[in-house]
Amino acid sequence: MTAELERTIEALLFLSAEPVDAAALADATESDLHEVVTAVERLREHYEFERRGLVLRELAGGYVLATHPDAEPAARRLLARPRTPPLTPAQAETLAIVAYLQPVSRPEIARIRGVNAESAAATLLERGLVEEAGRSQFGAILYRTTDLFLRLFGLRSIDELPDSSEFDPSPEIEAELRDRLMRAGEARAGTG
Amino acid sequence: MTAELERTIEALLFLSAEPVDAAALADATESDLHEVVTAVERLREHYEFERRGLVLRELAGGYVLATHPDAEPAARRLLARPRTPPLTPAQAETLAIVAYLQPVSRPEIARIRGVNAESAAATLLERGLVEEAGRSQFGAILYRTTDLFLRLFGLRSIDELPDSSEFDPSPEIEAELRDRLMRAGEARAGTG
Amino acid sequence: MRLIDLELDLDVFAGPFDLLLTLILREEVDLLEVDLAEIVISYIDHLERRGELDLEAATEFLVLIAALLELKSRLMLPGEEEEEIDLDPGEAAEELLVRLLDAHRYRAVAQHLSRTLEAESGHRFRSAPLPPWLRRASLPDAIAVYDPRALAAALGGLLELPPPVDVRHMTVAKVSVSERLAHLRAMLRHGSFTFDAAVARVDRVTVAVTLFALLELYKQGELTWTQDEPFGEITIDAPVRSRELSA
Repeated sequence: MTAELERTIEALLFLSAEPVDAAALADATESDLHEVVTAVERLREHYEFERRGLVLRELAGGYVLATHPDAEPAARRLLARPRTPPLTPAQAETLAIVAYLQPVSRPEIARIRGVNAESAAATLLERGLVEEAGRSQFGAILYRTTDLFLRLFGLRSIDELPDSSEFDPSPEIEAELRDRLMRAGEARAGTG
Repeated sequence: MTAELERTIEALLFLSAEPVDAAALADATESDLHEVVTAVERLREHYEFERRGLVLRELAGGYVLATHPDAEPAARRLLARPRTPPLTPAQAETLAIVAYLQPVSRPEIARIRGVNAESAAATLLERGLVEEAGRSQFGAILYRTTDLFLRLFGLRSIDELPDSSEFDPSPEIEAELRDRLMRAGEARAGTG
Repeated sequence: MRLIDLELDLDVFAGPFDLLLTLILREEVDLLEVDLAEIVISYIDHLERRGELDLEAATEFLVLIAALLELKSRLMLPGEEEEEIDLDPGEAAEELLVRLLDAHRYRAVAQHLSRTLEAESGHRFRSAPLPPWLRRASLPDAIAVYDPRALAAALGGLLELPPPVDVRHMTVAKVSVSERLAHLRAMLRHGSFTFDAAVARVDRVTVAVTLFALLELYKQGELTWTQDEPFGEITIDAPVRSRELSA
């Protein structure tokens, strides 16, 4: 027998397309916040310990139900399409720049990538992974990531992204690049 | 511990908005039909005996998950935003035509308005302000207003609608309301 | 392919791309003198000859050439000359290095994000619309929020007849094809004549209708016409046969 609050929350999460936060669940169920948090935790454990087909996840600032990855091959056969098409390298780079520098303008993105970001940015907008966030002081449209981005990348908030310094090029690469720019040429200067 | 097939089916039904039949589930899970039927039955019993927040229903088209009716009040509090935003001019016109001429067919509404009424009619149907009322002799769907319409307009019955002559721009033209609306609509469309 | 393999043969420089970069940074070659488009073309030729695309090197090339373009355009901007803004070689090199490091960093982030998305894509979310009972106001709770007069007003608008279309500004046709047919036949009886003579001192509508009449008579074989050049004079004659007969 499932406790009343737990089953109501299960129903609410089933109906909601978007993640629902604990406060909204407390309002809807007319319960205290801590009761809600306890019930959510029991629901999460129920799915996990009973090995149900669903999992309860905390994403994009709220709770949301999703299918267990074990069901993915069957889901692919039933729904005949991959849920999220992979990103092209250009889209992934553009998204990376937006995720870490947001809000960031298209010219800034282009400057970092060395190429125009029009088409990648348009696709990311269309897929709902980024959205417009006002204008820069020079009038360029600024971009930021969306809640859908957080959901699809399994993040509770943007703070959960790894620190960007983790992706700094290694000192060897940096030294090599510096070398390429200055010393390699210098050694051969005058021969050109 | 939930059996593999049962949890996969749970995940598939969770993802499908429409009922899924046993054959489709068997294809997707690469199982025999009778295994699927057994697993579905166990899933249904699980929801029922454990008093979960979900129920498994068998409809004409197949199996579908839904929420337990007990969760309805909480779901309304969480998700039912007031579905009574101001009516757009197109919606007001369409609703006026249905209210005064009911039952009235969609082609008639389009003729009077001079433009297609698809989208406005669909919104009014979804909001429960109008409903279908059989078919005309030519096979077109007929519409009438609902009890919810009366409630939202503060009317005890349809007879309490304001007399259309109050807003009649040219009362001297004597003809039945339907004929006059048709003629005015055709004149606007340039076909009269 | 490494960028160092890109051999350039430009007006101001011949040698590897890396060397040109260094020379620019050391101000031994004036960036303003370098045709960057030529470098891009050399690069594309180079790629074509190799028949393969090394994405790593291509990205690096794009970042460098974009940075050079920006530096060059900054040098070319009018007005900044007076301020004697010279490209400090050290700073420029630092800027290029920062660009390259950024490009590397965000490519690494991009790979991380792609892997994360791949790992997460096993989880699917429900995307069904709300059931109908949640999409409308519930009957017991419904209160009057709309004014019935809005419906009557909408109906009044629909009852309104559009004003009749005013056609007074349009020229009423004063000429008929049959009248112009008679006119042309009458002129033809007096022998050959020009179209200009047939439409002397008439308005444009009459000119147009006369032309229709002319085409009609031609089709019936009642006349022939000649025009030596476009917009030239049109001469109208009786058909050859009837002229021979009358001759």
